[in-house]
Amino acid sequence: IGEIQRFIRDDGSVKVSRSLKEIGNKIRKKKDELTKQMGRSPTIHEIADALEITPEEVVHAQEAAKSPHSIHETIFE
Amino acid sequence: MKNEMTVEFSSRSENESFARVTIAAFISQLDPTMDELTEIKTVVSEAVTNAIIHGYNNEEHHKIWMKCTIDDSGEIELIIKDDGIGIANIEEARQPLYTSKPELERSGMGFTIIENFMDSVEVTSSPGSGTTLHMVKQLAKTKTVYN
Amino acid sequence: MKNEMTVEFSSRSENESFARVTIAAFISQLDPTMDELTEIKTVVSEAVTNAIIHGYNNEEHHKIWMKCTIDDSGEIELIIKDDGIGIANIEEARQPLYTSKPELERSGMGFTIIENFMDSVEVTSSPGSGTTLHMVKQLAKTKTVYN
Ligand SMILES: Nc1ncnc2c1ncn2[C@@H]1O[C@H](COP(=O)(O)OP(=O)(O)O)[C@@H](O)[C@H]1O
Ligand SMILES: Nc1ncnc2c1ncn2[C@@H]1O[C@H](COP(=O)(O)OP(=O)(O)O)[C@@H](O)[C@H]1O
Ligand SMILES: [Mg+2]
Ligand SMILES: [Mg+2]
Repeated sequence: IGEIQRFIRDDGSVKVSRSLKEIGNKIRKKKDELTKQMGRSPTIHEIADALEITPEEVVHAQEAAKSPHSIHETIFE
Repeated sequence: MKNEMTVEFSSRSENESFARVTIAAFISQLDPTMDELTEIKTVVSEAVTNAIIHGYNNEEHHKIWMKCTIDDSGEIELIIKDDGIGIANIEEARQPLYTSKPELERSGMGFTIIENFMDSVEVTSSPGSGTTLHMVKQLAKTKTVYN
Repeated sequence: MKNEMTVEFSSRSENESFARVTIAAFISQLDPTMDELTEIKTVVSEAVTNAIIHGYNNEEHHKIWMKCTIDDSGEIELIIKDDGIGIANIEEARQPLYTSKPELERSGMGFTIIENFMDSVEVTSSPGSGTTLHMVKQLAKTKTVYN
């Protein structure tokens, strides 16, 4: 299943809801980590740099991580 | 130098999330902290939810406007406006815990949250002529503006 | 059921990114694939960049409009409009590799990319009265709308 998932991911046919949720979870972890490290809330660019993604992705994914998006995810994750 | 955007969207509940991302995307040009970003998004949630639920009684075919102006100093001016039923007694509405819809299990804390996260909040409203929130927030430090 | 938004923003290059996130947030309600999302964002980049660079000659105080309508069938209607200098010969402008600003190392591929990623692209423009792109894209499958 790992192979198949990687394949699906590579060809970009993975649903936005799912991909964003994954990035969103990474953002949440990285935010906690940097907050401890720096003793303050990290800026959006600091998060983006640390995760090697764009600030655009941070903004979009942070929102997506908030709530479960679909029955599909409930079943398959 | 000022940068400005105005967005108009349908009074549908799924657009609360859309409005949150839109403001976050615009504000991110000032490189806010994640906490500042969360605060502004929360303000947008509360104001947009109020417009939908109270202003438009959950009717989905109306319009909500959000206008934001930012400048290099990190000042954010935010206006959220509906053309809904309006508010008769603004002072009462702004009281913590006041809600006109207790049956919906509303907390009555929307305005209090908004006031808490913004430096200034001005409410213009009257029955039949909609509600406008005019808010200002200065980000904590002057940060580099990324283009 | 249709959902609609219109956003108006300054013709500043940093708003290209803002426009990309705004469209992404709105379209995400249809839960597209990552590829579909990337395509739409690319289209927005190309159209907004054209408005800024060509339509407004990089003057930052003008306005650009983006309107998007989506429905449960997964159809996306996207309009991007400027009030800039306009295009004298639309057919020529749409040719692959044609650019009126070769000195800027433009690729001349903007329109071609837009046409490639959208199902239909209609350009309305004339010198002095700005440029409007009217585009439609149907997402691959009918998807559930998640709120
Ligand atoms: N946009 C609006 N249009 C009409 N009435 C509003 C609007 N926003 C707020 N109100 C009124 O102000 C009251 C308090 O709002 P709020 O503090 O957000 O509490 P809640 O939304 O939980 O009722 C609402 O119950 C409503 O009567
Ligand atoms: N919004 C616009 N306003 C004025 N002219 C435009 C606009 N969009 C495109 N054009 C014209 O069409 C040409 C082709 O556009 P495009 O295919 O994006 O190539 P490029 O941007 O690399 O020049 C541009 O060079 C310009 O002359
Ligand atoms: Mg409220
Ligand atoms: Mg171009």
